[in-house]
Amino acid sequence: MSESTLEILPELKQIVGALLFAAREPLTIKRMRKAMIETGNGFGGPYEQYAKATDAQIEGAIEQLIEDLDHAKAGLSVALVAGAYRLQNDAACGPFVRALLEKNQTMRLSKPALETLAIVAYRQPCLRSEIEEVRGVSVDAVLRKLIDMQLVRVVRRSELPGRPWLFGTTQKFLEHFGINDINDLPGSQELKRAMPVEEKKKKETTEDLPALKEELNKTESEVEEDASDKSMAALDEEIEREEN
Amino acid sequence: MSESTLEILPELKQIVGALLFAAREPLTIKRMRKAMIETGNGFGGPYEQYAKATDAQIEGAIEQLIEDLDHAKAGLSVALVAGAYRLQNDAACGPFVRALLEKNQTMRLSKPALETLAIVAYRQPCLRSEIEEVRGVSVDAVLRKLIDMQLVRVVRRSELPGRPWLFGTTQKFLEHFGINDINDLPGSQELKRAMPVEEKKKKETTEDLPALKEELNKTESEVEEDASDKSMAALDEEIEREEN
Amino acid sequence: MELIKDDYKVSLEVFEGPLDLLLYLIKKDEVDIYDIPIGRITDQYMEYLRLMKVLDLNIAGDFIVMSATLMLIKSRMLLPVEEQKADQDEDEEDPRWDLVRQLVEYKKFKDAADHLEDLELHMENVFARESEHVELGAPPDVDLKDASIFDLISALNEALGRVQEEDLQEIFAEEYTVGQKVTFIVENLKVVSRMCVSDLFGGMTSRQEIVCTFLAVLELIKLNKIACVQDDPFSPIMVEPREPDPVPTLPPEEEEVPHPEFELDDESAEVEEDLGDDDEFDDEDEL
Repeated sequence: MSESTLEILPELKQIVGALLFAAREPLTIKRMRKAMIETGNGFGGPYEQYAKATDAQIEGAIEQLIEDLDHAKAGLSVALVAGAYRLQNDAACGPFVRALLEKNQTMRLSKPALETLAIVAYRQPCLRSEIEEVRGVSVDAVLRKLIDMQLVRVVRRSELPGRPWLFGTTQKFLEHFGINDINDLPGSQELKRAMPVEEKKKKETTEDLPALKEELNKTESEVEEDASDKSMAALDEEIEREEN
Repeated sequence: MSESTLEILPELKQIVGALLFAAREPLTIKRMRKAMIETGNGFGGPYEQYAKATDAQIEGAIEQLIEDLDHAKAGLSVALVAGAYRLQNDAACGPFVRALLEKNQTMRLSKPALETLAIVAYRQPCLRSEIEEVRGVSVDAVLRKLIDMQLVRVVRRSELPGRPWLFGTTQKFLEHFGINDINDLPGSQELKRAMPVEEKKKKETTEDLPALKEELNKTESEVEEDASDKSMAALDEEIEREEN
Repeated sequence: MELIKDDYKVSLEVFEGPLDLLLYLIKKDEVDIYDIPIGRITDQYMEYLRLMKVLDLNIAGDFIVMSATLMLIKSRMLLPVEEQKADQDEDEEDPRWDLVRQLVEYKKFKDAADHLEDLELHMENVFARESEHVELGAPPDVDLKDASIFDLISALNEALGRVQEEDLQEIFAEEYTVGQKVTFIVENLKVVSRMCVSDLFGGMTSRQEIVCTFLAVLELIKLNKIACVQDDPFSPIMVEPREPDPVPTLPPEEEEVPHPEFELDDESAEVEEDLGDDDEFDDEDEL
């Protein structure tokens, strides 16, 4: 690890601010402590002090941060929401933020988002599992983002076991990409599925049930094994509990 | 619009902080001004003052914000990257953020890749043969990889015999290295080529002065065009141009 | 050394080039870049080239071209002064000049590359909103982070120097393999967390064994299993295990999928409702 580039040891308040800023979701004190323990132990030396930070010290740092942000009038504040802390903009600045974001529809889609979109476009209506099969990675987050952006929508529930959702593209998708009709996409005949997904999947599931069960058992035992490091695992568990 | 909930009129610095926080990408001053104009005009009354904020005032607010955030040690700072401002965490807190986000191993560029990038950055637009002259090795593979990574792009074909490609760096290059402007790179005056590559190469063969003159005239007229008026449409146009 | 399997051929393209080697030699010998002792440097250059051939590294043609250039300069330097003048223009400079100019120019960009590297290291610790800091999706190159390939070859040279006289050993072929040595190094690094490259060669009396060990080091670097670290330029090279890659090829966007399975269904249920309502709202808005 490149200690050399980090001459200055940050204070707890700074760390808390940086963590809240970078996190995608509200953070509990325990989550912050976990990051400090990991960094402290991983870097060692003067960083070990961070591994010893207590919940009370972290809470104190948060309180100080709240006060200092308020004083600095930076347009930002820290709020406690459902047991976790979150950085947010001052409510008084809300109208400006809305003006910015509303006109901000010139979105630049990431590569994973574009790939996911392409699969949905050609294969619609399609299942999340299908997209994952093609892309080889979990698409949970990307798909959620695309739905947020109103480029992808839920078409309906499928008739398959568990009644998973079927996804398709939206009007806005067409507008955004300047497409008149889905069938105008190049190679759409070739890339389209020959068989509707529900029939195809039904065929598969009836064949693959024993294998699926085995897979599930494997995953469970892996999870159990993972409970190795005691204190860290306990902390993880607590975090999980708290966040549910 | 619910003015009732907004008793306090925020100051420019707060608005700038909130905008930078809420934006998903670096913001230019123009983008911020646009949000202020829209909010000011939309809300009217005391909000009209925001519509009149000048670029200089906004820039002043950003500078003040940078100073106050630094002073508050909130773990956050504002950086000017690729011509736009963005809120980011203090580098000293990076290890903690990485631990939180579980980003332990980041990709780094190899030495040959960095050297090739450096040459492209200082000499752009430049030919592959030029890079090879400096490095003394074939750069075909490295260059292709850098293009894949979207750090280098093809600018255009040159006018030289065989019409070889000219390469330059991308927006992502600036973002990846946290650089505001290519000219901010140290020693850029010294390392830059005194003359555009095409003229240089041409001169080596034919001494083509009239073409150079023409080129110069073209550049001048482009610059003149840039001095545009301040209507909203013009602002939009400018933003769009800046962001491409 | 045709015993070495093709799988273990390491392409030099991804490593440094001939100019790097020259700069390396100049720095190592602490000679003035503007007054290169061309004879000595040429000899050293050729020695490295020979070693690379022993290792069966795919030497890029550029290395050969440079050796020809060096030979030419060397031969010109050997000419008596009068003949040098007769041979060239009146104001023609030192025959080394072109090379020096190229080296100086290259050095400047090498420094610029170092600066970019510093910036990159710095930016590794900087995250923007939504923690979307600009990440490179591509896998790492074969990359010697702190020690250069030439430092490694130097270490090899020293080890080979110690067994120079025992060439007889090579008669017994197939005694050692690169695969064997890969295991050897990995096992050793489980016991000690850090070891000196020259210690790796300790006690070895066969050139083949040393070369196999060396290629094993290169292979492990390529696989990102170990890193070669050098605390100061020209100080001993240490071999360290690298932390296992967490999720090597996942694109950054999907590195954290915090809530598996059920979450999305819940959300999309809401979304569906929203969408249903939305259509009505849109109509109202237009009215």
